Amino acid sequence: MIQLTIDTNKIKEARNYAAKIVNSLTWLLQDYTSTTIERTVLRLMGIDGIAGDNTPIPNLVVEHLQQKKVLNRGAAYWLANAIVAKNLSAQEVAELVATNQLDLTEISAQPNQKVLEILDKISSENLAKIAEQRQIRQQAFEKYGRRNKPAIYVIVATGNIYDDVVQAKAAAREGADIIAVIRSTAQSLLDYVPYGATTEGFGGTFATQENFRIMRKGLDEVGQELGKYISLTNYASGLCMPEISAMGALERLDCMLNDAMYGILFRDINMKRTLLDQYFSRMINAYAGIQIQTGEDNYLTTSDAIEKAYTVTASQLINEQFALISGIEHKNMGLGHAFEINPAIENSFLYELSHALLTHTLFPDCPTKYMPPTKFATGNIFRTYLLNGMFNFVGQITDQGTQLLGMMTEAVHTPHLVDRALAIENAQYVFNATKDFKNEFTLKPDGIINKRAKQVLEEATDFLRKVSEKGLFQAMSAGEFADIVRTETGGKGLDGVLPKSEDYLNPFMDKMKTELKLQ
Amino acid sequence: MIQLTIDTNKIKEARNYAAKIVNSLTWLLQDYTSTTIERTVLRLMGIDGIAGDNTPIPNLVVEHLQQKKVLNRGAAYWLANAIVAKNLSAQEVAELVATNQLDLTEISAQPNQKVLEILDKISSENLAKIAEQRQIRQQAFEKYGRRNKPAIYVIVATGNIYDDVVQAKAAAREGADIIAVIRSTAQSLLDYVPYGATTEGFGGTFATQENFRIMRKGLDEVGQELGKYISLTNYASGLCMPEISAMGALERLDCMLNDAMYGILFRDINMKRTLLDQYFSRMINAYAGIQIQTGEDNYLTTSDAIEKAYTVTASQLINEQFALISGIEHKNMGLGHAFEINPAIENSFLYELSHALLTHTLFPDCPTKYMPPTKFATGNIFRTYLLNGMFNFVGQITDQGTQLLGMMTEAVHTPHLVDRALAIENAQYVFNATKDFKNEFTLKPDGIINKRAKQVLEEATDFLRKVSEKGLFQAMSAGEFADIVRTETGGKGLDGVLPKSEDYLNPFMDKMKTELKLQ
Amino acid sequence: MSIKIDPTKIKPYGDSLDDGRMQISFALPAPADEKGKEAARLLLKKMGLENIEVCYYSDLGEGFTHFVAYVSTNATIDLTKIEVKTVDTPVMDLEETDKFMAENVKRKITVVGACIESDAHTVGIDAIMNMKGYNHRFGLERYQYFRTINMGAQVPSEELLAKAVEENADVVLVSQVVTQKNIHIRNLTKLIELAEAEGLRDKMLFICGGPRISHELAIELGYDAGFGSGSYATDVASYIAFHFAK
Amino acid sequence: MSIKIDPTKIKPYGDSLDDGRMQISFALPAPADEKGKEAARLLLKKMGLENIEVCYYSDLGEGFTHFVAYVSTNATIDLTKIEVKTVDTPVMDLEETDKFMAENVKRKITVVGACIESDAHTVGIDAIMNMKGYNHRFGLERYQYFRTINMGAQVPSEELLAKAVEENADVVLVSQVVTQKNIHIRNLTKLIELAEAEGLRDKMLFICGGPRISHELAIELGYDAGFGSGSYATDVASYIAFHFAK
Ligand code: B12
Ligand code: B12
Ligand SMILES: Cc1ncc(COP(=O)(O)O)c(C=O)c1O
Ligand SMILES: Cc1ncc(COP(=O)(O)O)c(C=O)c1O
Repeated sequence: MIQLTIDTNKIKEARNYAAKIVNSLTWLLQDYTSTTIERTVLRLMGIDGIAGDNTPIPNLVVEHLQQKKVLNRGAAYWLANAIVAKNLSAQEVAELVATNQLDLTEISAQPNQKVLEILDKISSENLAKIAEQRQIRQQAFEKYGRRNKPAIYVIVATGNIYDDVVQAKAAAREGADIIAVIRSTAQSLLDYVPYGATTEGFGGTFATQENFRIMRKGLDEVGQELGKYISLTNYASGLCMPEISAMGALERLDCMLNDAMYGILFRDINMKRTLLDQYFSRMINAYAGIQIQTGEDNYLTTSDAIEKAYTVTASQLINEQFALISGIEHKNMGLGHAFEINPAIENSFLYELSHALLTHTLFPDCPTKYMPPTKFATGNIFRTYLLNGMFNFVGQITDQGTQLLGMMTEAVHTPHLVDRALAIENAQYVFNATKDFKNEFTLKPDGIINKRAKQVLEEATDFLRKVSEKGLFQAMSAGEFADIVRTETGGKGLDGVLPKSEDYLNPFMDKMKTELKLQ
Repeated sequence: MIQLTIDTNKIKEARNYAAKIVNSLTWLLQDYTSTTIERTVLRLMGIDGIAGDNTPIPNLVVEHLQQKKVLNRGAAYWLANAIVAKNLSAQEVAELVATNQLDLTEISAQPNQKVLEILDKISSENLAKIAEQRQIRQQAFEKYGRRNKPAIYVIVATGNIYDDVVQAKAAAREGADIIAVIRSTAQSLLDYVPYGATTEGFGGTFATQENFRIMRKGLDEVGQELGKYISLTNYASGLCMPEISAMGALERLDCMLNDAMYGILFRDINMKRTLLDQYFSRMINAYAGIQIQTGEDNYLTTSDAIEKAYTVTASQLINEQFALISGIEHKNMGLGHAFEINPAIENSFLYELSHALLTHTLFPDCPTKYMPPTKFATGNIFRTYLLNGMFNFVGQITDQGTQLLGMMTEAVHTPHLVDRALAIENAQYVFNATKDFKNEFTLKPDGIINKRAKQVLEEATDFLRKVSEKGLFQAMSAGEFADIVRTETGGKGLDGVLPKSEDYLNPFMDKMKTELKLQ
Repeated sequence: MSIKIDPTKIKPYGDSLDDGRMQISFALPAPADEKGKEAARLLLKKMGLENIEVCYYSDLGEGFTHFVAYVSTNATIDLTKIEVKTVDTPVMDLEETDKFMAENVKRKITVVGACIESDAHTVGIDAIMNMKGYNHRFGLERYQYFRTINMGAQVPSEELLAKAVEENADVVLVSQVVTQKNIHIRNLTKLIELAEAEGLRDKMLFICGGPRISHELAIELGYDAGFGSGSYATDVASYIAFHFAK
Repeated sequence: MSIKIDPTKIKPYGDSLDDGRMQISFALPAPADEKGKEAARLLLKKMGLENIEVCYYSDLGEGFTHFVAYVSTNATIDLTKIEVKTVDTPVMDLEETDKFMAENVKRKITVVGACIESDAHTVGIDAIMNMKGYNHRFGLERYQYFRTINMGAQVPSEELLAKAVEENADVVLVSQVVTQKNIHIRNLTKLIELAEAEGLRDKMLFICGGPRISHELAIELGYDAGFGSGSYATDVASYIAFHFAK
């Protein structure tokens, strides 16, 4: 490997500030819940389907409890109470609530013992389903061999899940390791998860459990044919983070875009809401053995990639700490970064290389996720194809975990079948042709690359120190992140945040915490 | 710079064998002349134009002398004798001969003194023209700054000199440093140089003096506009090597494809003929300050680039020695090599890099000419564009003198306007983005790259030793070069080789030798 | 002699005048073999193209094949007859605009802007409106005679118009970057129809922008002006300044 | 449900069934601005294309501009009706051919080959004829029942035919690689016309090959067979073996 000459104490210092930032939020993560978390609990209890105006039943049940002002005891308790009282299944109870045939708060309180027993049973049964998916994945990797490194990650985004499957299968045949089904533009701000198979989306396809299932099936088919396990990923982001994670866990997604702060900064979602949601969301991913991936590339689509390189590093360190407290192991932390420097800059390639090496140096055990050039794509498909090649080169020689392939039609449209095939060919050529390049060279300690990496780490450390002193919320309110001002009471979804009551129940979180050895 | 760890004694050994090979050919180079050399002498005396069946007058005069069996005294003598006798200009005499109105052998021998005087005058005057062009070039470089390194070299090849000028000017505006007008497929086996402006060629445009002039004018125009000296090159190869060099010297070409052995191996031209022709041809280039460029890439279009890498090195060393005895300085030796390894081979990029570094290490003072991938171009223009980018990367980090840009439409057609523009954009991006890459790294002494370079040098040394023992002609007859069998008496153009008589005269060669300090 | 182009009959150019050469790349649901290649060739022929050279094909899986071809077209265009609607006010720099507005407008112009509906690509509108600007050109916020309110991403048309009314806006700026399935046309049309319905259309200047927006398209959709890729605050500021000077 | 393709009406595919999407790149003698872009758009429209998106343009100098566009075509092709002439003899490997010829041909077949006229690209014909072959398939020279004479580069048609007569050839192999301005068609036609004039056409098998040669084109030009890119000695040997077995 090409090694940076970086003082490990410097790294420790930065990491400590990040830990401090994250640990100061225990009050929020332990004492609050959100409507999304409660909907997730319902989904994990096996509740699915829609009612009325095509609204998902989990939403209807949670709205009911919110309206009755009893949600802070946890949806699990109310459901279990009704199940015990009525001797119905969770789904049956939920359907009655959703169709206004049952008021959960009107059912008399059942013996606590019984309620806990039924919750134990339901949660065990349903967590077992997730565990089973985890095992199927594990066995498949054992049978077919581990994922390539860098893994070839491509997106499909036709808007129509059936077209998506065609494109995904074709990509798998060409060599893709991970398929991401990009979500339709508007989904992340929906406070519910759409239902069923969908065939219309803009710049992406809606994330629904049925769509997950359809795609998983398609990939399992093609994977079997190829003798290779094809991974699937989607986006646990927006207003429904943990719900998507739960769906993904049940339908055997293998990775999940799941950033701790993306929603706050780039979707103007309330910070409490996002942080709560990501906490549970990541715990589910941890339990399901799903690799999370973070979105540090986003900083560089809005800010300059040289000037603001340190924001990437800082965010990676914060994301790492948030992931740790949710039980995600380093081997499942796909921390993000990107190749977004203006290609017209002298030595731009050296800076890109430096940044990628820094990421690798800070997170040697993480399957880092490397994002392609997008901002300086112009519609000149030939030039973009070349930029993608240079990006693939950096990915290979810096040992990235996942290479999200650039598309030559960046700045034009979401990828066509041909674009994706050419992107895979590009990566395969570069990866193979430069396979041992990284073992051939020693980096000069005082060169541009090392100097740059040191500078970025220093800037990140300074920044993290400042944030740790101020507190994360205050720093965000002061626009310290990506020049974007977000306040504790601003943003979407704050109305879905509520304190837990003393007798709050969430058997899934409890069990997962135990299994993941978290406090 | 990235440095190979190579024993300088090894390099010396290889170079000594090459010198031995070349020096054993003195008998040929000193005691023989060729029809082409004599035509060149006539051209240098100012003779031009066509007669009869569109045959160049130099050809008609030389044929006349050959027919009369007196060519071995040198065409210069016969012309001068007639000039003195008839008091006509060289051109006037030649026209009379060409139209069968004058038999040079029928003119009585004029006083030797007079003949030598007139030859001295004519050769001085005409060499002065070449010297003047050399000076114009030199002044332009002084005024506008030296050529970029790697110089961006692109070809134009429409078949029509006027289209060529449009394409060349556009290329210059986009950043080209050197324009090569590729020759029509069939020209190299013509035993004369076509005349005048031409508008029809296949895969190239005929090399004629008028075409040289038209293109030179176009490039001077656009160069002035851009504040940059745009270089022009063509091919001194085939059956008319020195004639083309003379035309190039007069019309201020700046580089010249001029390989010592290409004609023998790849055009089946007789070896004596080619070696004689290149000797004089290179002397003219040396005198004119024209950079020669060699064609080692050709070995790799017919043979495997890994298996036969040593043939490139061996040929470079032989070309160097031939260049030296013609008076070419290292700074004007554009020794060739190529990026032609099958891209599907693991670590192909490392081998390419190794080969390019080896060339740079052996010839640190030469503006080496690096040729793009062609053999493995498939018509997939996107892939080829990327391969060209990787090639440009190697060119930049190994400090090549001239980068002959690859075209994305290699394997499809000779470059369109768009292809060339995209190729230049490719090179400019890569050159700029990786500018200081070479100063960032130290090469591991025992890595793939160093090992490979050592192996190639060793193979080349062994090969050169064998050839030096056998003799060049014998080695060629045994198919040692590129598996191609060429015999001393085979190939085209042997009938144009003749021994000089005792009283042979070639004032141009004599003067140039003196000025170039050759024996 | 030299090559001569007739501007009334321009044609694509590969390497010889009027050769009509073009490069085409596409996928077909056809096999990756001679038959598929023939299908590709026939398709191009049916499109009226000539000298068809299918120079590459490759199996994409799932029954699709990628083809790359070079072809010649016979179509020509009369360049002298082409008219494009472009914003034709002169472009002034920041200082010039400040000065021009001080002399000719003499009051602050209120500008309300947003990325509307499903679109969250704020970089473009930020480039125009925010202090920092883009490529070393400051945004409208930095100008002396603009008061700017940038509402950011995914703003419903209704909210944008409400804000414009509330702030007594002179100018409404709308950005649309996502164009998949013409969603930008849909969104832009929705906004302008709402504005008309509410009687606001003629009370304010409506300007849209985005990478696939041209002035021509903007006019067609009922806007006053449109700005595409590579436009700067200077362009927009000058246009607005001249408008309110009249 | 899944996407369903109608083979009688296939169309280019971008990312949705029958979207007809294609990528086009070309140069026009037009300015690098909105007007040039409009010229490009109108040209594509005139070619019958729809949903034209000119996504990039760049100045090439000398009055030319490069355009990249995505467009939709309405053209469709009936895949079920396409017939291509392809060499349809089964392909055997070296040993199989040797055995087959031992049993069914029972004599050495003489093959004379060359790159004719202006063409000097010998790698292709060498790949077919010479011992070494290509991509781990030996050439005809290595086969038991072929006697091969490879004349190399730039052989005039007259010389090739003279040699064929002299050697009593059963098969003539011709390679053509350069296709600029259809020079390969010219050269191949010249050879076959000469062969006819000399009464040789039906006495020998005439086979041509090269990257732009298809069996179909070969037949059209009067040859017995044609082999394109990626053909091997195995293909040619099998074809010849079957021919002489009949
Ligand atoms: C950055 C970026 C993002 C960022 C946006 C961050 C942000 N805060 O803006 C993030 C990561 C969030 C993002 C998300 C998505 N993106 Co996006 N994104 C881009 C990207 C890489 C750059 C866009 C950009 O910032 N350009 C730089 C600015 C300065 O240029 P501009 O927008 O053209 O603006 C200039 C002019 O157009 C004009 N202008 C623009 N607006 C206005 C307004 C007015 C009034 C005026 C006068 C002028 C004007 O002036 C500006 C300065 O010159 C492009 C690809 C590309 N290279 O273009 C894809 C791209 C636009 N995204 C795309 C897609 C599909 C998405 C997603 C839908 C993906 C998904 N399914 O999740 C989401 C959707 C989010 C949403 N709801 O809209 C597609 C759109 C495809 C299409 N043609 O429809 C693109 C083209 C990428 C691709 N090839 O697929 N994206
Ligand atoms: C190598 C090469 C050369 C070498 C040739 C060396 C040699 N001894 O062959 C050299 C350097 C000499 C050369 C010179 C030129 N070349 Co060249 N060359 C190439 C190159 C890079 C590779 C060709 C090759 O060897 N392919 C590998 C072989 C194995 O493939 P193949 O020829 O297709 O053969 C296979 C099949 O077609 C078939 N086949 C071929 N022949 C036959 C015959 C029979 C009977 C059968 C059954 C099958 C068969 O079987 C083979 C095995 O599968 C191509 C670009 C490319 N990547 O294709 C350009 C290319 C062919 N050359 C080109 C040009 C223009 C030239 C020159 C004219 C340039 C110039 N102006 O100087 C000269 C002309 C020389 C001449 N008189 O012909 C152009 C042709 C453009 C066109 N479409 O017309 C190309 C496409 C490059 C380009 N993009 O411009 N070239
Ligand atoms: C971290 C992260 N999450 C999610 C998304 C998807 O966006 P949204 O959640 O708004 O659909 C992205 C898109 O780039 C992202 O980077
Ligand atoms: C060294 C050298 N000379 C000359 C040529 C041009 O070929 P010809 O002289 O046959 O026209 C080439 C072409 O690649 C070459 O490499």
